[in-house]
Amino acid sequence: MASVTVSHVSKSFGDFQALSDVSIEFADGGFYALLGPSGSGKTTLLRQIAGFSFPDSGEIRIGGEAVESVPVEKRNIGMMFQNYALFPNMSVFDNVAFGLMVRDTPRSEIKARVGEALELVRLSGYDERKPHQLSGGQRQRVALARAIVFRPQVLLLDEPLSALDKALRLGMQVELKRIQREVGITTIFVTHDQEEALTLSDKVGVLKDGKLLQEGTPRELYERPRTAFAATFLGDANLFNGIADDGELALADGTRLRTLEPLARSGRMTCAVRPEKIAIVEDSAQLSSDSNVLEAELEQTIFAGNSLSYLLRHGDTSLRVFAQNRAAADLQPGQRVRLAWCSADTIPVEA
Amino acid sequence: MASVTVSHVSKSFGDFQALSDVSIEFADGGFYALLGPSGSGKTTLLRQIAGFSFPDSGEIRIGGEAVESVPVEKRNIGMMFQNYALFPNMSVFDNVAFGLMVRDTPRSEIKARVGEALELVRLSGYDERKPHQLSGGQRQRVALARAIVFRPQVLLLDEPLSALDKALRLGMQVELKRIQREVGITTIFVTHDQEEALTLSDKVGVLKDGKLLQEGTPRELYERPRTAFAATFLGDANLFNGIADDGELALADGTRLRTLEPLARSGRMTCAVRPEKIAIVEDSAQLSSDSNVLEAELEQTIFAGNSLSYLLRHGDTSLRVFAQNRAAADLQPGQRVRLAWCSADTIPVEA
Amino acid sequence: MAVSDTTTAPIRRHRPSNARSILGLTGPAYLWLVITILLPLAAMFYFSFLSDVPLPGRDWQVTLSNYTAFFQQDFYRTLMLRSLRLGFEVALWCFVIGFPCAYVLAKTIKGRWREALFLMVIIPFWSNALIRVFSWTMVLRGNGILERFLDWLIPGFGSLNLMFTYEAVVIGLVHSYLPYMILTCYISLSTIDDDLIDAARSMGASRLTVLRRIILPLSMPGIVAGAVLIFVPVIGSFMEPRILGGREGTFLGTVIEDQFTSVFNWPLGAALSFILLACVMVIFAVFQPILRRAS
Amino acid sequence: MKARPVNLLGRVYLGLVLVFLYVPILVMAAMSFNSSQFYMLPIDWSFDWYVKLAHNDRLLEAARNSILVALVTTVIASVLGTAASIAFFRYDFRFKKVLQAALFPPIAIPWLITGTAMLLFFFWSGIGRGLHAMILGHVALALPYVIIVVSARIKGFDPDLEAAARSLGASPWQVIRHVTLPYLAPGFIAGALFAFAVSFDQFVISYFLSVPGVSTLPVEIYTAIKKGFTPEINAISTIVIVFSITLLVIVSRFYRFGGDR
Amino acid sequence: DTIRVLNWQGYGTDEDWSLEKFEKATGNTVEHEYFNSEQEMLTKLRTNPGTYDVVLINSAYTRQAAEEGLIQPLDLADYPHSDGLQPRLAHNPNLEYDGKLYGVAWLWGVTSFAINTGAFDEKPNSIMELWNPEHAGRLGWRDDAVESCQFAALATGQDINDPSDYDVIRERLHALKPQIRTFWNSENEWNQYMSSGEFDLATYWSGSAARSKQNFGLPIEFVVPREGAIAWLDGLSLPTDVPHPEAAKQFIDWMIDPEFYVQWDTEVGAPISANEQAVAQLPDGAFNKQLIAQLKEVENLPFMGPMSDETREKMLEVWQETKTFYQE
Ligand SMILES: Nc1ncnc2c1ncn2[C@@H]1O[C@H](COP(=O)(O)OP(=O)(O)OP(=O)(O)O)[C@@H](O)[C@H]1O
Ligand SMILES: Nc1ncnc2c1ncn2[C@@H]1O[C@H](COP(=O)(O)OP(=O)(O)OP(=O)(O)O)[C@@H](O)[C@H]1O
Ligand SMILES: [Mg+2]
Ligand SMILES: [Mg+2]
Repeated sequence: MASVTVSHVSKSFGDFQALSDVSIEFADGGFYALLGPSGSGKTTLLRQIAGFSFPDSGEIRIGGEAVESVPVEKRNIGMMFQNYALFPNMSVFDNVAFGLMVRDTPRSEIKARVGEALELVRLSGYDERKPHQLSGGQRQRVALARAIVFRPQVLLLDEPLSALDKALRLGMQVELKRIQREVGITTIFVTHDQEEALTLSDKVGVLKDGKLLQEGTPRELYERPRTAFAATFLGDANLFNGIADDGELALADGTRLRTLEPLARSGRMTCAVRPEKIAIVEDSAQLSSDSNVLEAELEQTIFAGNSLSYLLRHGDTSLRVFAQNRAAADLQPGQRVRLAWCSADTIPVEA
Repeated sequence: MASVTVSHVSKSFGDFQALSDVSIEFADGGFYALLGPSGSGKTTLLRQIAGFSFPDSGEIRIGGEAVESVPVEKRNIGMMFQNYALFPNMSVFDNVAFGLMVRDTPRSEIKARVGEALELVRLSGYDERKPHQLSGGQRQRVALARAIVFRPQVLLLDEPLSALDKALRLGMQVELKRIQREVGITTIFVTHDQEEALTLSDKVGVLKDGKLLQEGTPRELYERPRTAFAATFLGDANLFNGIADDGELALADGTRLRTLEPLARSGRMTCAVRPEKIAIVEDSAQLSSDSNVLEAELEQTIFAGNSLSYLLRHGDTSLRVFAQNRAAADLQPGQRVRLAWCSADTIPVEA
Repeated sequence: MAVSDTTTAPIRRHRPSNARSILGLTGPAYLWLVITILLPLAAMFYFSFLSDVPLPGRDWQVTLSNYTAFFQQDFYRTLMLRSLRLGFEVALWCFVIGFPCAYVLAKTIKGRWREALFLMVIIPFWSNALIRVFSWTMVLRGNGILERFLDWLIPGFGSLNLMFTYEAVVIGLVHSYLPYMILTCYISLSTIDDDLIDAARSMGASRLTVLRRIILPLSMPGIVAGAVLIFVPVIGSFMEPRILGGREGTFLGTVIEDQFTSVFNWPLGAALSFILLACVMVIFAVFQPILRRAS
Repeated sequence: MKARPVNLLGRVYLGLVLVFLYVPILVMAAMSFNSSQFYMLPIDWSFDWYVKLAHNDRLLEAARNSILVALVTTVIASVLGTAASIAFFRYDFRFKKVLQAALFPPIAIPWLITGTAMLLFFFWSGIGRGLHAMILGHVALALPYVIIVVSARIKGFDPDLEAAARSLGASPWQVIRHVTLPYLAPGFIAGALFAFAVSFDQFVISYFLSVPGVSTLPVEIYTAIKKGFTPEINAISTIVIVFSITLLVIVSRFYRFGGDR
Repeated sequence: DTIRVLNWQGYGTDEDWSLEKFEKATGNTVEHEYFNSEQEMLTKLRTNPGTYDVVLINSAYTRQAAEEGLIQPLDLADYPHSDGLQPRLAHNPNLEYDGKLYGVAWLWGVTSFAINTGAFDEKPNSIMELWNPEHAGRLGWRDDAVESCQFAALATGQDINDPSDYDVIRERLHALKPQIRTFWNSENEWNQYMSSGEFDLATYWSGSAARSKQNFGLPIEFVVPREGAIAWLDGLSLPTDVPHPEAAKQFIDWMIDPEFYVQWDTEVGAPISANEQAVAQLPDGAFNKQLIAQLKEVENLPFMGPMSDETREKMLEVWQETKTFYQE
């Protein structure tokens, strides 16, 4: 297997800077999730790694070798395209078998391994279909099977599961993880599904406007986002703007919020609080001493299956609070409630 | 605007039955989510409604008129394709403007409305790009803008937001809902995002293998799934198989589970319990009298951002329990815990 | 790319009918073809069963002798095979030379240059065929332009003796028909999504495999179109063979021409033409399943 | 993007093929400046043939007719042929194979025979001869070319694009104009160029169908070679080619049809 | 009136200076339509009745055209210059059908061969020179079935219009295989090939030889072999529905006018006029005068005559078979 090193890579399309000075180290055998808003350069980065196009500046190394010196087909990379790029003239079987066929795998082994791969993506029995006879999700699974069947050294997955229903997606996630563990494939995948990114990956990187904003383990990123953008992009966050004063954050209305560690800087500051960290408390007795407390008015309750979202307002800040759909309080819009959360959950971020 | 009535529609591709005897009533101005596993016939159904292909049997009416008698272009339907189907030769602006242009809208109005639509999908400034110069998510948004800009009577959206990051998706959801409310467009949309389906729609239908399994309001479907499939497909569910005895469900190990209403039938039965309904209790004092209680062994804890998932085992049943990532108990794999939930949350389902 | 099933569905009841659209779209073209070509040719076909042209003052009766003549005279068959071989060789050379050219045009040249080159390829076509052939005689003949050029390049090169040979005919015809292949291949190649090529390469396919498994099958419609537009006219051609082939330039096309121009034997000429046509159709009928599978 | 050696090789190859294609054209042009009527080498440079040409009304008129007929043919044949190919692509119908097979005779039967047959038929049916008859004949000859070429292009078309356009409210005509045709552009253009070439270079049919005094360039050339062939013909061909190149290069500056990217 | 003439291109009737003179004299203008083969000429006559005023017909085809009713009988009295016509030609049986005259004899000449003077020390005088292995690969041959068979017939002493032994003819033609460099089809090609040195000798027409030599200065000599040559006679005829009979007659008369002929032959080069007076007025040393002198010496000067379709088809078959044999 092979580690992938991206160093100081920039890439423009005409005037448009799609990647600027991105450096990431993808560890050998690691599972790396690339996150970022639409248009942030994720696909562009994958394409540079695969070697379909070349960075304007910077360098990419796979297993220590500079990619430019190795033609695409010698790199042993499995890439799954965002738009699948299935071969329209070939059956599902032939599409999946392609990577094996070009490696001169014996016929019988191809058969066995393609069968396995199709079973893995739950498409046994679809061997003879042509891509245009498949549904969107089925195509996506063929593309996935095609990319993994030949056990590449590096696997690049561009939103591999976006067209699948939850059940299938969970199944595929487990399989992907299993393969990656068993074979130790260095896997880089792009996803918009937060949960997927957080549960699957060893490491997560957040791209924005072609720049790498932050990287770290899922937990690090989630619990300690460095910027307001990272906080809101990965998971949800309530942002409180105020002025650091005496180690605490003073809001406009005078409420003071304590943070895990007293704020070092002074001046304008932003703190983020995850909506699921906030509780709606009825009696103050429950509050521990290091809680932040805030009064707010309920505007709307949104039902979201396993959880409820409360939209609230405190002054001119909109707030969002999650409550697990178990014994959630039955609140009416307009009602004033009291919110409380641990000071440790109040994270200072860059605006 | 127009209600859409699908009655007894069947459609085969060769031997393959993609839709069988599907009947759905889409209310005028309603927001209807179509759910179903990959390959269940969702796209096929949308295509029949749009009139791109015709059912083998059954009938589709839009606003009371049989669709077959009206050519596609006269139906005033906005359809967003799963693969976008953007016109490759046209700029983003022209793609979006197309529906207006063919309606002979004055140039200045086109400009204004396309500008609005592009702003809505956050693509202002991309007017002159060609589709191949866009990222996947940007293309999807162009397709969305194109489908809504001319305010059709009926809007058919095939996974309209699947390629977008969460923040954008939420934004689009709000906009979609707003437009649908303001203009009263009958909207039918396919999604794999549960939360999206549950939060946005007035009504949800679940398709499986070309058959309509259940429909109802999101809450109905979530809280009272009729089948084990519906329960696990929409949201997560722990399934308990047992024998109905004296109104209660007797599991293999003798544990008896009470349900909201005593079970009427006897014989083998399945009950579903949502993972978020189950609490891990430390002292039995907290338990109310109508709780079901079960002992289980923790196997794994999975971090998923705003919640934690506990995977547990009770006999040979795997169980899953969610806990909001707030003050979740810190448990070790192997530890035996006690699970408890309301008898009202124990839903009898068809296997 | 999905489901174009509109038409394959069994027609069970009243549907917005396709028949009108089909008629509207194909009608004008085929009406035109029927009136100006197919009917006249049908008359010719009828003549091919007559013993003489049915004109006042001539005796004629219905006969098969024009067709049997083809099978009685050995030389017709020899010439037919020779013509088929010529058609095949010219089409093959056009493919070998033209396909890479189309590929370069479609896949590596970008922007305005591509349009300009696309047009440059076809313009030679607009010069008169006869003049083109005469120009070739200038180039190929002994001590002609080609020999002089080679002699300048490699002093003491000597003589090629290309003129009035089968090869000269092939060169002239390849030149005349090459643009067909380049353009038809180009238009097919330009529909291939570059991602498919990237995808194949990322899976480890060498350039050759990509060519064989992805590019060739996907550009098959263009290759076939080009082959049809070359093979078919070449086997009936007479001008290039006559002028460039000299003594070697006798083919079925020239023989048919003779029947019309030097003897007034339309029936035999027509019969030979229709045998040629039948041959073409049989060849394509035989090849069609193979081509279908390839693409 | 960095220049790859393979690309460079491709360009060189393309250049060589263009040289091959243009060799006879260049020879033709060179001979139009050669005062020797029999293409004698070495070239004795002169403008004689151009001067002669300027006085040769017959040839100039023929050139005009040729261009006229070719243009009309191109327009009609490309429109009708494209329509037919769209039908072949969109629909499956019983006679499709027959209709497709019907394209073979016009290409496979030597033009001489087709021409004779046309002459007889037009005479018999009262269509007669003249430019109108030539146009009738040329369009019919060009149609198979257009249909075959456009069909080759249309094979890669995603029918969902048409569906999308229709769902957006485009009438069948608007669908064709805004969606199908732009996609077909390279095929359509190639078809049109073929149609033009077929007509512009068509001598047999024109020859049979021309009336005295109204002939076309190929007819003039064809008859001329029997006796008084002169490099005036090279001269006018050279003018036509140079003119076309200029025109088309200008067109390609302003209009893109070579594909989507 | 404007009359329409159907003829080969560049074959006398369409000389600009002549048409000017004719217009000045009679007020009639002339338009041309050309054909490339006799068959085509007949087809055009058949399919365009009432279009043409004057048509040139090789006397070998005159009878067929008359038979089909394409042309009308004519009276030499309408043509003042016809009194100069050589009687043998004016009343050549090939121009007559059913006892009536259908064509005004205009030009005649012979088909034989010409040599490149650079390749010969002395001018040959036998037709067998065509088969001389010294000229292997240096012979130009017209790709014409009838003419080819007629050469072979001449060489083997048979009737050129109805040979009796095709096997002998075939054998002769097959024997040409090593000789032939290429086929030629038009005078223009002939000139090109000859001038670029492709041929040592090539079959040719006398009138064209005159032009090639005089006008274009090619180093050639026309050979009339002692075995004989193929003579041919072209006549001018009036189509059945001639639209402008008077003008047409005036034009035909102008064509046999010595004034026209002399200028044509000297300035351009022409075959031999059927009008003896016209030939007599040619300057001494003129190609055609010399030719006539030579022709007097040959044993045999058969004219190409009408041929049955069977004969023509047989000749074509033999020729095509021969050409196929050349390919092997
Ligand atoms: N042209 C076709 N020929 C044969 N089968 C087809 C064709 N088109 C679709 N199908 C099959 O019909 C079924 C339903 O397809 P459809 O596209 O409606 O699925 P879907 O519900 O939209 O799935 P997804 O969520 O994956 O897009 C699938 O199993 C698919 O394989
Ligand atoms: N060929 C191109 N020409 C110009 N701009 C381009 C081109 N390809 C991509 N871009 C731009 O580069 C940016 C990054 O594109 P990229 O496809 O990498 O985004 P992405 O992160 O994959 O987004 P998504 O999640 O929507 O797929 C986008 O803003 C896109 O518009
Ligand atoms: Mg992307
Ligand atoms: Mg779908």
